[in-house]
Amino acid sequence: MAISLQLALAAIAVMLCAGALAFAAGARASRINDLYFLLLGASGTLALTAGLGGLMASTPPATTLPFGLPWLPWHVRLDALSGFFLLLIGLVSIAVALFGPSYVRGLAHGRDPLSVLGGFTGLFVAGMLTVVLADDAFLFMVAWELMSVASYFLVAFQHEQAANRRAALLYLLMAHIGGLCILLGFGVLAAFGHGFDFDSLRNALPPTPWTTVAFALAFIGFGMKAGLVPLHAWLPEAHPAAPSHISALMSGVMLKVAVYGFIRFVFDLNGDLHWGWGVAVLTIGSASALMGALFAVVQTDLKRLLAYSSVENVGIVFIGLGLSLVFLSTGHRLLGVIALVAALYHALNHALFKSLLFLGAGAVLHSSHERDLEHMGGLLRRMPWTGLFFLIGCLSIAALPPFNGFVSEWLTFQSALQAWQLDSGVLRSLLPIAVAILALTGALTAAAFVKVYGVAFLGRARSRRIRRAREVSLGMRAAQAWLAVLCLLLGVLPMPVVALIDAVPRQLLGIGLAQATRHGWLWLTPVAPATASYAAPLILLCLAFAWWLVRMLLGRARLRRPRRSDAWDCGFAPPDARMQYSATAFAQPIRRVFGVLFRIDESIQNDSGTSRYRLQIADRAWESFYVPVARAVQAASRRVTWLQSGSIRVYLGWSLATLLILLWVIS
Amino acid sequence: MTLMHLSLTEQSVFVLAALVLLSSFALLAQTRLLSAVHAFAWQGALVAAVTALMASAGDEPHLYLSAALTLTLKALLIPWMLHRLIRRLALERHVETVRRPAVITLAGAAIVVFCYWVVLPIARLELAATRNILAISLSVVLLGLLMMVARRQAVSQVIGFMSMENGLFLAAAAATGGMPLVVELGVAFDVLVAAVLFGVFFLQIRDSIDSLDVDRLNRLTETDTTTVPGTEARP
Amino acid sequence: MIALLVAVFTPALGAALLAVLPNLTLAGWLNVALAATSVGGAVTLAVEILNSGALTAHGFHIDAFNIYLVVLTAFIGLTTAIFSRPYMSHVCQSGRVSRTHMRLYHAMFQGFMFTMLVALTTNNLGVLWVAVEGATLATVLLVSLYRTPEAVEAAWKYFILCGVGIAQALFGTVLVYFAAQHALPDPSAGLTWTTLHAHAAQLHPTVMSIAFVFLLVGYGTKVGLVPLHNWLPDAHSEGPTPMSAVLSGLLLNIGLYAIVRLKMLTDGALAQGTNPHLAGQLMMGFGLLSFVVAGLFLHRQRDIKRMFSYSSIEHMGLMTFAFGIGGPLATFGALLHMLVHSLTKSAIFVTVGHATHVAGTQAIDHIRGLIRTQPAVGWGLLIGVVAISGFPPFGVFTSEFLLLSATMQYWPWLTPILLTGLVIAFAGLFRHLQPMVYGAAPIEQRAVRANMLPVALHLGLVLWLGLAIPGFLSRWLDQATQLIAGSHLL
Amino acid sequence: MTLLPWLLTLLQAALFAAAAPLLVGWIKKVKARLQNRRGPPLLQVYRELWKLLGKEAVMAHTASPVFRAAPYVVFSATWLVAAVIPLVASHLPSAAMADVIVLVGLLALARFVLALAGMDIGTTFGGMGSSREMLVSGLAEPALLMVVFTLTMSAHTTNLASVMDYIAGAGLLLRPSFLFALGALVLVAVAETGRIPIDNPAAHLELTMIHEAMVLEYSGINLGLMEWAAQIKLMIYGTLIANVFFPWGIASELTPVALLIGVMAITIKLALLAIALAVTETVLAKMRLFRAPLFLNVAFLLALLGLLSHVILEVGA
Repeated sequence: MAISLQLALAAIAVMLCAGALAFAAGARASRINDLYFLLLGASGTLALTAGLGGLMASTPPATTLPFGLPWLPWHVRLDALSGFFLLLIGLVSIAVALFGPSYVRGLAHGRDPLSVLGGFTGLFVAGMLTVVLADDAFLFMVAWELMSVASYFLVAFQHEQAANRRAALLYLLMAHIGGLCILLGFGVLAAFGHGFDFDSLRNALPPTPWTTVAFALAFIGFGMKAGLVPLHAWLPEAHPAAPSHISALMSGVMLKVAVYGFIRFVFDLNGDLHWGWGVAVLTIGSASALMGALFAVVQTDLKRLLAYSSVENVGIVFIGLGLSLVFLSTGHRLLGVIALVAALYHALNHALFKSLLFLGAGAVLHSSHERDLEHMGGLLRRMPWTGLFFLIGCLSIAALPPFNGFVSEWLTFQSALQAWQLDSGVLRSLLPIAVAILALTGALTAAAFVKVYGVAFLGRARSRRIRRAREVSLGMRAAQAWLAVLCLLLGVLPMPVVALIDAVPRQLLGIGLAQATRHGWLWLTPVAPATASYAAPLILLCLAFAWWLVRMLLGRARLRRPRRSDAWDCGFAPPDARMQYSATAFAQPIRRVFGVLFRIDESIQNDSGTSRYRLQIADRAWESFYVPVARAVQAASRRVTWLQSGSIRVYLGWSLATLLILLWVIS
Repeated sequence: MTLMHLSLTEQSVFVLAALVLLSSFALLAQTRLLSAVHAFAWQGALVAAVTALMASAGDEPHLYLSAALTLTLKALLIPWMLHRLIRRLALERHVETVRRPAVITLAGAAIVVFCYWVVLPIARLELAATRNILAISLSVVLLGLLMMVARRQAVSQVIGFMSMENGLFLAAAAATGGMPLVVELGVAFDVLVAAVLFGVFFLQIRDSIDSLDVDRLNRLTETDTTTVPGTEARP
Repeated sequence: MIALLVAVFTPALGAALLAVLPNLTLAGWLNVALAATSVGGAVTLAVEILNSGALTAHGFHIDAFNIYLVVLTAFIGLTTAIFSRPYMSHVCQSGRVSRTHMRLYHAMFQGFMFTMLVALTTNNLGVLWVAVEGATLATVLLVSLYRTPEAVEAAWKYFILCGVGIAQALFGTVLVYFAAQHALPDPSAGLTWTTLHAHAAQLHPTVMSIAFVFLLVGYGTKVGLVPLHNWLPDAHSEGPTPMSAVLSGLLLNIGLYAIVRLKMLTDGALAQGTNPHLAGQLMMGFGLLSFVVAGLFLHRQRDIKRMFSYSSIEHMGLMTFAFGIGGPLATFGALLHMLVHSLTKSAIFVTVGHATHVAGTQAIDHIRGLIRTQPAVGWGLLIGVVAISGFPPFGVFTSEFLLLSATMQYWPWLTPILLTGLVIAFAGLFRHLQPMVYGAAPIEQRAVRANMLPVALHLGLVLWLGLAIPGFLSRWLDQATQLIAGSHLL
Repeated sequence: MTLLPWLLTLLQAALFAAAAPLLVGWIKKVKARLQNRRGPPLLQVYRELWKLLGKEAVMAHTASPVFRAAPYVVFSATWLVAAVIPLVASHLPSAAMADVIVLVGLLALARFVLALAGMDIGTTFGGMGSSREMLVSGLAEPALLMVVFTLTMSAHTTNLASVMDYIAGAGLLLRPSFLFALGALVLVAVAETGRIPIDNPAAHLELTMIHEAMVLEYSGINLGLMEWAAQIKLMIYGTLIANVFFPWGIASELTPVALLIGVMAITIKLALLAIALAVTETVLAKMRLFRAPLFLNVAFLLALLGLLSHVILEVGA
């Protein structure tokens, strides 16, 4: 067993210990708060180191643990794919460990014991780490469901609000359904293999229709967890309900674990790939990206908006995976690798900037107890550091150069632009449409985050709570700084990152992305230099140069401080904070243009002279997917009650009838 | 194999079995509780007689014991207990209205035919004497069940239940030549305890609903009010 | 052998003793002590069996299959007795039962344990029947212990329906005996299970299939298979909670145990026939129906104990289905599921007992915010339901995993139904559970003195089984699997 | 030897920035002529710019660092795009720095910061402008990407210089796909640069403004930079249309003669384009805001048709 695997197991053990410690501390959990987050940080560092080790190692270390079924001990293995996701979990865990101590202290005055929060956080992180390391279906499922259940308790942590309870229930239900689908998917493979360890599943090679069945089950299962449309509706309910550092872990990391599961299942275990799967993934991915972005634009609750944006970003990751499937299955292995690398890169990026944004939202929540954008404004002056880091998060998520979000989207575009190499005309015209949707998504995301940043951090404070907001503690700022710096680094220096990720396709598919790194650390050339290239460091340098040049040349203006004055008031009364453009107003044009896709309930109430405008935007996924199922179950359960009518004579009649029917059946 | 090839004992077993079946129908049709108890006692006696005949035919001494047990329990003790209970509960004059008696009788007949059909493959085994006794006893069991379905009176239900047990005893005695002794004793003990408990329950039921009409025992049901999905009732 | 006698007859002795013992405090403790003795005997017996193989003597037959149920039964008897002592004294103080009835309760508790243990250990199908009927008789008065109209009604239904069911089982037993008489060299041994099993192939297939129908309907009533289940929710909800715990945790198992034993015979008899898997298919049909219907029923519950009794039906359906599938994997899974379900469900009923005392009602709508009022009870209930819903790392997940993979292997097209059923049941349980444990608590709810030791013990065991099945247990279950399914899994 | 191309790049970037106001001035002049006015002198734009760059800036009290940094970011990013686009010569070293998607990204960066700046002061108009700008650009971006796709399908590259090489090398081919793509790109360019019928650069009624509403609070050097950046952006789109679809004349070698031809070619092409723009702006009126999506839908449809006609008609060609 290599040292990297030992480190990874140690990370899990540390997290379990931390959880146990929190449970054991009970009512005194707030006293061990710092120690707890120290352990989380240690676990994150261990995972990070182990992940790097996994990415570097040439042969993946594996071992078994003395748990599980008698004939199926827990297998663990640390290959490049696991390593990559360990790295991702580690990076975010460290940030959360920095962020947590002061943030959780703010929750200590609530009625909900911190021991519960700490204990289940420990189980949650340990579950995620274990999922990534698992090398047999049984351990995978155990860890997977552990992750779901532990996060359920975290979502339900502040359970006095009915909305949180509802979100938690929905979340657990969806997680359960998804988990069962995955289990079934493994079952299909196992039925053709000789066991549940991944090696047997890999060698199972079921006949064609069955691989598609397995794929479909895995897609539904993992897609549900990842929050793909149309099964996403639980996600924007559940993620914001948890405390913010948990939201960061859920949106930033847990969704990636679902992506991991999908890659592991489809690319690694499920034998030959089929181009139809790629089209399915591409379609669903595009739909998720678009719907996520659209719904993000119209939200006014900051954390909900971020959650919808997670749907969008997971959609982008799946677009990448879909492209990869299409290319791999049609024999364009190199292009498939580019798309896969793009998807992985985006997964990592999303983990970083979404955690950053959730932590930023947490910081705002911590210092002002406000989640509603309509009450915010002018936070940048009150929380300059948080404002700066949040801006970096916004720029990254809006996929703007030279930040990290852009690199992964660029890579996705690059692989899609090679669609001309495909033989099938249908695919050739389908891929560009998917990518056009990706472009639309990018623009909508930009709109959403202009709105968020503009309404929350710029302008003037719209409420007293916000006016009283103050910058948060050093630890919370450090957590955001850590992620913000990573966002920038990953955007400016994509080459080393791609070189690192490259280990994943090399181990998984046997082919790397050598040409992308051939032209030095400065140039990113996924296909060939003549086709496309991107020199992020140069771009940053040139931007800085241009800035410097402008200031130098126009130096005479530079020396003068700008004169301050009131804002222009159109010749009327001076503008006050309530006259600012609100978040709802900002989204109105987009809401109107894409009105078909929302369920908008708009009304003006006139009572006693004052008019009140009411706007409700509902997700159509509810009425078309969730409600009918709930109704059907309800109707069925009403149907069966005639079995329990209360009359003993009827019951005896059942007995008699059953007997007669059975006798008739066997005769 | 026709009747002529059978011994006289076996022939009389058939006759008695047929009478048991008849008594089952009598029970089904009887609306007065006391008369039903009497019919039930006769049925018990007939079963005991069958058992005794089998004992004599098969030379199995422990069947005599079984016959004696049946006679004591089914023909004497339990009818006596029921009789006493009926008096205590003042139900001597109770006449139960059974809806659609003709339908029930027809259903009973159909059940007999069905039982015959079910047991046919077994009867083809040509295992002396036993052949259609099994069908008869099965019919008695199911007719007892049918009686429980048809009757609303708790006491009638109990009689139906006991008549099912008669069918079982008949099957055990006629078809298999008696169960092992320990089982017989155990079964008898259970039946006795059950009879006692029934008595206890009649009193409890009357105390709680002032009647012995089982249709009024309908508080525990799932059918009425509904819960609305997704609502959490009160805080 | 001594251990066997200790294990089985201690409760019989106890029943007699407790019936006449006037001191209730002492009776409560004696109840615990007797149950502990029985557990001691059972464990010793288990060690003996593990070391020296099956034991057949004096009308008893102990093999790997029933010894594990014996230990389980005795163990749950013990933990329930521990729970029942303070619980029933609370009930007694609140004036819901009289002192005489308390004596009856204690005596019948032990009497029930006795019948259970006899049913498990006997080698004679007739005695098995007598014991199962005895179990009904022992518990029927306990169901009506509170003497409310509902309780009396529930008890009457329980009595009549189980009585009718069990009568059908007796007819089936008679048929088996009938078949045996024409197949066995010694007809008088026609109800001895070991002999029957050895000569199963000679039994007449038609007779055995008819017999099996009667036995399935008969014992199936006890198991609570839909549509024969109607007594079960009534009896569980109206009886005292310790009774619900043992009914759900044990009585249902015994019914299933009997069915499985008889399936083994029927399979042997039908092996050469046109449809050798008839028995299994019937069980699968019943199991699946029960599973799905019970899951739907869960959505409409208003009474907390009733809800969990439907959950029991659901799980019994699952086990019946799994035993019906046959094969080593499914059988192993079903045996494991029996174990973990009993442990979890009795733990849940214990918690529910406390919860009803906390809230002063069994109505789901009126139990709110348990975690606030009494965190131990609230969390106990929540964790218990998480466990019973099949979430890892609890053992129910392990067994359901095995069952699902077995279904996948043999009947792949049934798995969607199974999954739908699981999800429906889970949703039904949780939608009612969550408001009860979470949220703000009504002011009139007060914490009660609760003994959570049995709950912790059971859930701890279930957790352990979920993480790793200890070697001796897996060997043990494997032997039982070999016995039932005909081949080893390991 | 490697220094010379870089020097040329710098020179071209400077030329781009310097020529942008001239293009705007030319459009204004042509427009005025079309409206039977004499119009301002051609160099008037430079004078205004010079005046603004020298004036003292006034800022609202509520302005944040974002507001102060925005003009520089917007200008730098736009100028960087200009530096990468082949204007006179196609094979400059800067071309490898960023392909066309990066250029779109840089323009998006400029727009993002601009929109933030619009919201910074907390007035109603700034937010309104930002909101509309994000809508219009959101709808324009997919169409633009589809155009890029159509080109890439044929040229197999996203590197602008390579695309131009390909098109120039293929000779005069009538490709339906390019025809549609050209149409789409023109529509996108109109929308993105805030020209009639989407936005009116000369508008001074706040309720109808998009771009002007966002920069309403700017003054002095800041406003100057913003205006200049907008002018460069207009020229960027012009150059794109001119050089990508009609690459003839662009210098493919770095010889003085070729470069001279290149300068003349681009001047003529841009002048012609500007006339075309002026004509349309004179003929058309500004649309209501909610007609803009319709307009951009047409762009998207054209781009899509371009792509499909490539797949259907030109495969193997």
